[in-house]
Amino acid sequence: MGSIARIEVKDANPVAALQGFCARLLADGEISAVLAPRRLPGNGGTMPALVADPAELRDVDPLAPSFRLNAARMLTRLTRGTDEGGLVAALLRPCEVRAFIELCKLNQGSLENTLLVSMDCPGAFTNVDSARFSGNRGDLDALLGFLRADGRGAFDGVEVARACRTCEHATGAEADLTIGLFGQDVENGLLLMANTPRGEGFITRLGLPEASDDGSRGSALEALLAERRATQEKLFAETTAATSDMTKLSTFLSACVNCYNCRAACPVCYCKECVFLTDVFEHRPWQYLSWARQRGALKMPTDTVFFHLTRLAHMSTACVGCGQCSNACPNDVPVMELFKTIAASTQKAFEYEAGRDPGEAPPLSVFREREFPELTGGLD
Amino acid sequence: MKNTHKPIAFVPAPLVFQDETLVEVQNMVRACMQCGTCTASCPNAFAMDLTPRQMWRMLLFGLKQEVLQSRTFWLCSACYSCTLRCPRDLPLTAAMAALKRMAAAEGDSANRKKALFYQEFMHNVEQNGRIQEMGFMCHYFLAMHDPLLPMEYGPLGLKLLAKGKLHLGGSGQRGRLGPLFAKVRSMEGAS
Amino acid sequence: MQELIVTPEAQGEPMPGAAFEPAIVAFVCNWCTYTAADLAGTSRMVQSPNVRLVRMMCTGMVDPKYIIKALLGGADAVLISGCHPGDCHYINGNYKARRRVKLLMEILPRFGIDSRRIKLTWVGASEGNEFAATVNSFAAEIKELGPIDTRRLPLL
Amino acid sequence: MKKEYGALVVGAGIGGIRSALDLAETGLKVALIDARPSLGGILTQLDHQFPSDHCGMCKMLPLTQRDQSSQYCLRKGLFHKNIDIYLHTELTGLEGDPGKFQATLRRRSTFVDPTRCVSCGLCAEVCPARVPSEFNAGLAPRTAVYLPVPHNIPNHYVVDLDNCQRCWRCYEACPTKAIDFKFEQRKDFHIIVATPDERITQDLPLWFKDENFPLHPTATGEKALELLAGGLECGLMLLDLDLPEAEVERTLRRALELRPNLAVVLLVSKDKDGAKNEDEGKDKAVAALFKQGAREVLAKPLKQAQAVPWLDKLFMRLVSDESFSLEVGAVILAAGFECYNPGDNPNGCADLMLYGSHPGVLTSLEFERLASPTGPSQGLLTRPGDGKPLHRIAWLQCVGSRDVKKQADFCSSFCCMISIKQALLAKRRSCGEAEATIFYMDMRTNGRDYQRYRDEAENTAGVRFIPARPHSILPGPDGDLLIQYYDYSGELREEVFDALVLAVGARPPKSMERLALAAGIEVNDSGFCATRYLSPNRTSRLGVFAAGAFGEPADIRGSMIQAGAAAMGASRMIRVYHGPRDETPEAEPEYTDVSRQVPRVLMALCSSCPTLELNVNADALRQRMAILPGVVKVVDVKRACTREGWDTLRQEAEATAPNRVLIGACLPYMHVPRLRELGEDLKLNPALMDVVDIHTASLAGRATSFGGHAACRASCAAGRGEEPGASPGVCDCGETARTDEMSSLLAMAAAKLLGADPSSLPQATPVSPQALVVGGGLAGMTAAMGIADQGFKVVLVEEAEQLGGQAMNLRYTLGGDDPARFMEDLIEQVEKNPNIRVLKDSRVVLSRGKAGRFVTVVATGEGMAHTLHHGATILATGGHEAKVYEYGNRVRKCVLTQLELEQRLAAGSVDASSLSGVAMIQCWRSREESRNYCSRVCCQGALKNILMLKKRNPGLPVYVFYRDIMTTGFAEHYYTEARRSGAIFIRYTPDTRPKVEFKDDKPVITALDPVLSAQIELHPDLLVLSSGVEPNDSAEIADLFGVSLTDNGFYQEAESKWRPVDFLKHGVFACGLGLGPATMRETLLSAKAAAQRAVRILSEKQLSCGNVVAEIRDTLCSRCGRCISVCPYGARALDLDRDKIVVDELLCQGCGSCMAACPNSATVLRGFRDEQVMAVIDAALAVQPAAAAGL
Repeated sequence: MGSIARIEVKDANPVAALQGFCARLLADGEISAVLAPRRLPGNGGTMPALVADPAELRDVDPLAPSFRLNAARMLTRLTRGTDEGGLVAALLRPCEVRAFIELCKLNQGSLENTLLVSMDCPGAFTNVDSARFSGNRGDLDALLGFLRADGRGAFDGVEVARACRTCEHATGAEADLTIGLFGQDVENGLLLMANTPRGEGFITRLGLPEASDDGSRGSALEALLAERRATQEKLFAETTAATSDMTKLSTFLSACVNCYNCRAACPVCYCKECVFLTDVFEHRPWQYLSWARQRGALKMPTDTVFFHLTRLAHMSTACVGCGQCSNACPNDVPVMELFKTIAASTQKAFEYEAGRDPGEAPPLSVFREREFPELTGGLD
Repeated sequence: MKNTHKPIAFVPAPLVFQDETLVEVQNMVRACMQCGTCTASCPNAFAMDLTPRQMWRMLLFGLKQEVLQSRTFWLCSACYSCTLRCPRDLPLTAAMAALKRMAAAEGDSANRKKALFYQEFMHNVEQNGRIQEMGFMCHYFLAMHDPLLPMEYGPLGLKLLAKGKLHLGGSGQRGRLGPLFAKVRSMEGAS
Repeated sequence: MQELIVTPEAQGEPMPGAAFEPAIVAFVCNWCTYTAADLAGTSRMVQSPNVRLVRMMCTGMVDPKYIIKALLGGADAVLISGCHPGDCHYINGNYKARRRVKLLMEILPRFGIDSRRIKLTWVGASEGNEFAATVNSFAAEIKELGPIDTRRLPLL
Repeated sequence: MKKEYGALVVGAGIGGIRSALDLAETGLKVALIDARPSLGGILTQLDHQFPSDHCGMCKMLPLTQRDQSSQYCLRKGLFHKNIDIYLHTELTGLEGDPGKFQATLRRRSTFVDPTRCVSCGLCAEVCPARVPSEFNAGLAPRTAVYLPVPHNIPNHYVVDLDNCQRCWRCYEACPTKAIDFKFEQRKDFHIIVATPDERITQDLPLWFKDENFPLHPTATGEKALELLAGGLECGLMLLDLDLPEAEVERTLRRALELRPNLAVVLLVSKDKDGAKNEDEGKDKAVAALFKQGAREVLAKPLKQAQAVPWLDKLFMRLVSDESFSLEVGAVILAAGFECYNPGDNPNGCADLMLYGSHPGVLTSLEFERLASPTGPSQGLLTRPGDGKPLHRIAWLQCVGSRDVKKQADFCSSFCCMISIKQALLAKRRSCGEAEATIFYMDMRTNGRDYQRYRDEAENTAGVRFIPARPHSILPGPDGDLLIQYYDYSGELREEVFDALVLAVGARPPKSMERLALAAGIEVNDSGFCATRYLSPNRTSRLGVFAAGAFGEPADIRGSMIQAGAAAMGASRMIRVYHGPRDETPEAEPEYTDVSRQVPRVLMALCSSCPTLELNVNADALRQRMAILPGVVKVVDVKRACTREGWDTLRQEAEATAPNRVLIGACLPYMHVPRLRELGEDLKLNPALMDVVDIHTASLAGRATSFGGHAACRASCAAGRGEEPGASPGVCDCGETARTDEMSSLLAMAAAKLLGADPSSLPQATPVSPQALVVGGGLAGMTAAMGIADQGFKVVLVEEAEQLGGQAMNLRYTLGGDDPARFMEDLIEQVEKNPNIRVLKDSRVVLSRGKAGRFVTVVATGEGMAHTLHHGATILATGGHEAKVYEYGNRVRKCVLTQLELEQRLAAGSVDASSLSGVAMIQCWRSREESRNYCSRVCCQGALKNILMLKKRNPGLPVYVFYRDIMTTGFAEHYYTEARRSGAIFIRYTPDTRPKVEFKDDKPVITALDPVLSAQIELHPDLLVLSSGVEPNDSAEIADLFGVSLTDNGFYQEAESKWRPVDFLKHGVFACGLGLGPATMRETLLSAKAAAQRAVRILSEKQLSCGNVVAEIRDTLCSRCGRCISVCPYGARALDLDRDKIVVDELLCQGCGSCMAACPNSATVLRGFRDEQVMAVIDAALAVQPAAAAGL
């Protein structure tokens, strides 16, 4: 672990402290803008905003438990190709960082043009719940209460989104800098840890006071991860049971209306246009009629299970489990549960973890002469 | 008798081409590629101290004395199977015979002693027109100056006698092959 | 009236007492396996009639969505057969196929599609008997495994 | 009308096929003939080839203009627009001179009509003859009417007349009347018998009464001539030598004047007790008559049992065989070689090796057949005879090679590597349990990657290599073999093996004398075609070239390079004598653009083949096909494979004017070439037409009996008690299943055609007809000359100040040629050649572009920069003698390398007579970890120097320390010469390496002589090291041209066997030492082969890509780059300034990997678009097998 610094929190307002931190980043000549969650006027919750003028930082609230969309794709558009516009600092949740790393492996963005700042992610409420949580609308006490829960935050019985409750990548260690929240007295100070050489450079440049991790963060994190892994196992078991054969799978996906929202929200589905929207799947009338005659009846629109299975084949090895697919689904199809379960097994099969290491090539872009002999019965 | 040849160290003679008799034999086996077929096909190889292949090797290295000390070429009973199978078409059996001649001419007393058997045999055939075993044995034992030798051959002789293989004496063919031997001597003289 | 269905019996009740005949789609590479298939065909090694060969230029071209499409479209099993590693006319097409089938073998069996319904194998150009044996044993295995349950699903 | 061809290639093994393809792709018409009834030569019997242990023949097929040739496995057959293949044909005469040869060919009839034979196999079932099958190397029997090779398409049966017992059962059994013995022509095949012998005139009519030949016995020659003059249609004349001598000769001459192609057979009475000289007189007369045109001799007295079959077969030969002549510009002989047969005598070795008497003793070819799935044991390694699985296998090298007594003082160069491969194959087949042992003298692994292949076999796979020569092979316990051998230290060893494989060498083909006589070429003393060292592709006759292993036994890589060089020689000869190809290449046929039209499919079913009507419910099939989407008409065509059948198809097509044509017939590969004609007639792109095989489907589930549905329907009806002919009712003979299968096959093909992309191909890229050759050594200059002589401009770039490179250091060759003078002539020719522009002291700075359109910038010494546009690039950067800094090399005067010794001997600075002893050490720092390859030239270099030293001072003792002497091919003869001259060869292994010290400036070498297991100490004057060959530094050139290098720095060619001088990147070729260590002869060959590969591109005005090529739909592409990394040919690149991914149509081979890597089909493969494949899958599944449909 790189060097650790401390962000001072004055009058028990960590949000203001982080706004100050962003201002110091902007003050540094190299960073031209900060991409950070900014509170929306009115209905509460935050949306990513590209802030160039430090004055506009006042509404930035990275700690608010609102996660309307995965900002990874935004960041790829800011960092594509050669370094034109100078460095962009991005305050992202761990799943957003890992999604961005996966996209960089596919030449969609580049790690050189950005400073990734992540944090101990306490989780976030679903879009519906986050609108009702006062903490998202500037109620500092509610927010502090949420943060003190170290990732188990809830308000009047409503817990954080299921994706967050089953997420075991809560620390954002893949980013350049990580803001330490778990086990900290958030009213007085936050930790800032550097994970990469670039992070080290910024810490020294920012001149924040030295700090040391007294292990409280580690133990809090350990406890949280143990809990989350348990809920994750439960989720996997539940989903596997719910989709153990094709009939169950079709009922599992029966509410799907092929609106492909889950694909639009998914950060690692990088295609400009999904193949299911291209002319490949514009079937002729006689095709529909012959399928219908063959089966007796045909649910319309077709290619629903086909779409989900193909999407699983395309991106299950890159899924970071951010939960935005379920978030975006208008008909509450438990897409996140299905994709997180399958992603776990495919990534284990290829000993690959999405977003873990920018240098690790995605499984289907690398081929070796001798592997998986069991597939062909040992035939060489 | 197992191959008891003990490893020797030697420095190959610098100019190997002065000694004509050696050169004559060397030229017969110079193209040997050490494939080992001769050793493998020789029925008497089990009894030889130097395998034929090693002998050709030493010959080419010019180790004349070591070759003459070995028993290998004496044990060759000219069955020609090595010559038949040599992939380089070398006259191996002729080379063995040449070595016998060389050993008889230049070899030390032991070699000359071994040559005695052949000389007496030929002498007996020349005189009697055929081999007279009794006469031949007497001359041979006399020439060997070794009183114990007849005792060794005793039991063998009795068995041969029982089978009527020993021709006791007197034959109508005396001197009949004289002109043949004379012709051969004149030819050898000329070659 | 254009009509893809070509068997009038398709709607009617199946012939009484007719045993289950599996429908198998085989993606075969144009070079080695197709030659073996021709060899098996011309030298009369009896093959089960319900295997349909789809000729691809190389197994490296078999996209996972074709295999999913076949299985959802009512195929009881999918066979992918290409050249032995090292024989590939395009150098390394078969290595790619192996990884893609490995990926599908991790996904589809979790939804009740038996992993034996997807088979990847290498067949050389002169292995006509090998190809026939593979196809016959695969068809028998699937016949005993029974029809795939996606055929009745209205949901494609 | 006499057919005209650019070149005639004799022999259609891989050498012949390679030469034919190399010529055909430059636009020349080629006639490819082979004496066998099948294509592929010995390679049809080999399924695994070293060093990759895999097949790979199809990589020989052309990469550009792919659609002009067949695009399927070569074992099935070969088709190319410019190649006509004549099988079962031999060359009988070659007159004329280069540019205008008249080649007379004789095609032995196979008595089977290819258009009728559907290879159902009924004839073979009834044929009583059993003969050892050549395809299975004698391990399995075959019948007289047989299938020569199982894989070939079209696969016709062939009647082997010599073994046919003339029982005519096959003729009766053939359902399609394909077998034709021309019985009806017997009655007008008149035979005149001119003989005074009454006994004959009485016996013959009796004997031949049921053969119904009209016989005309005449007592004298005159009567016979009168009959002929009287207009008798005579086919054969028997002329008895007992007639007066003059009369016989006059009759023969007159008869041949009357009937030039009359067959005259001489009746010669060879009575046993006849006096000796009387026979000689007869023989001389017979010889004279032969010269006049007599065909054969028949010994009297005649015996019926022998005369009748003889005459039958002669009749069939005379009537069915045909002789024709072709006019060709050049001839390439590629008759290859035959494996030495230990069983033949006089020089067989069957007695020694128990070959033929013990089932466990096999030749390497027989082992190959045993391991092949189409072999007698379907690929199971079991012993023929008792079928015991082979567990302990021994290989014995040099059987029939390196054996003066068997007239084989040469090394066949491939048997060592074949044995290692077979050992690895046996190990792999038995998952490692098999024990493999190889008995050898010198393990000749002198190819670039072969040493690593042997090390892997020895160290990882555990193959035992024993340097010994077993002498007696004895039958061991329970059918095994007992092998006795003396190991190196002289101990007798005995081991039991399950099988012994004899690594048989190469022998000239049996028909070699006839072929040499016919082609007028000389043969060297080993029986192979004589070629000279410095013009290795030419035979002794101008205009006739030697390809493949015809000149010298060679492995596949050597044959391919030799074939390429022969093709270059022929192509240059044709161009020189015919002048540059003036006639413009036939204009690309322009096709109407149907992309706007709605797809209209015309489906033609060939309804004449017997199985279709009988086994399938034909009208149900037609009715189903009619309602398929897009199908506008279903027509029946009678015998689509014949000319008339094809014309009815064309008329139907012209009537319905479809924009898609689908033909259901048998043997699709025969029709695919015809689609091109149909396309021109209909002005419809052949890519929009397809042929699908319905014949095999019509036989599915039915052995071979032709009872068909009709017979079965009758039996079914009878079974159910109805009278025959009643309504067809349900019948379970599988007819419905076959109808389903056939309709689904047709539906699938129609679905694929429906989705075919009618838009035109990307327009062809013009080719700049100039070549760039990098490197001006022997290889570069030869390649440049090869291209320049064919009329193309060449730019030759050389780094040094003058041309020549490594070859300038050579002074003499083993064969006694003078390389220095050869190099001077070559340099002079290159500098004077108008087509070659030489840039000395200049380097390539930048190169971009693709095959046909390269742009390269070359910077010359004076700082000038030339930009060159060229269509092909040849990298000939060469290599040098490896630098060795040990044992005082370069430090002491008494230590030299072989090259320095050669130069000093030639210059006289080393006086051999003053020397007292010379020691040489081979494989110095070669074949070890840092440089783990055999440098191939140092052994021959050492022999050269030994022979030169011994010539000048015969008494000089020369000692050579070696690991394996690598003198392959005819160089073995010089190894024998070197030993005969007195050099002593001492073997060492890497761990008993000779040690060298120096005492008063003289080397002292101590080493172990393994034969005597004695320490030797040598005090020579001179120590000569063989340091081996290293490539020049070509890393920079390699990445300039986008090609890769092996870990030793040589060029990594596309495929080490089948494309030895190409790179994966099309348009760039390599030759010379840069590719791998090579002697001057091999460098010349690889340079000429590379030149021909370059001319292949330059000879096209424009290069159009194949029909199956990748395209990019740019709007969908998110530039993720996965398709770029997945493409094996580097045909895709990210165009940075236009920020687009672009496909190079020429490099793309249509493998489709990019399509499967792209998630949203932004890249599509023409002919295999996603919609098409999915439609095919739907069509395949739409036809539910009846039973399962309703589930």
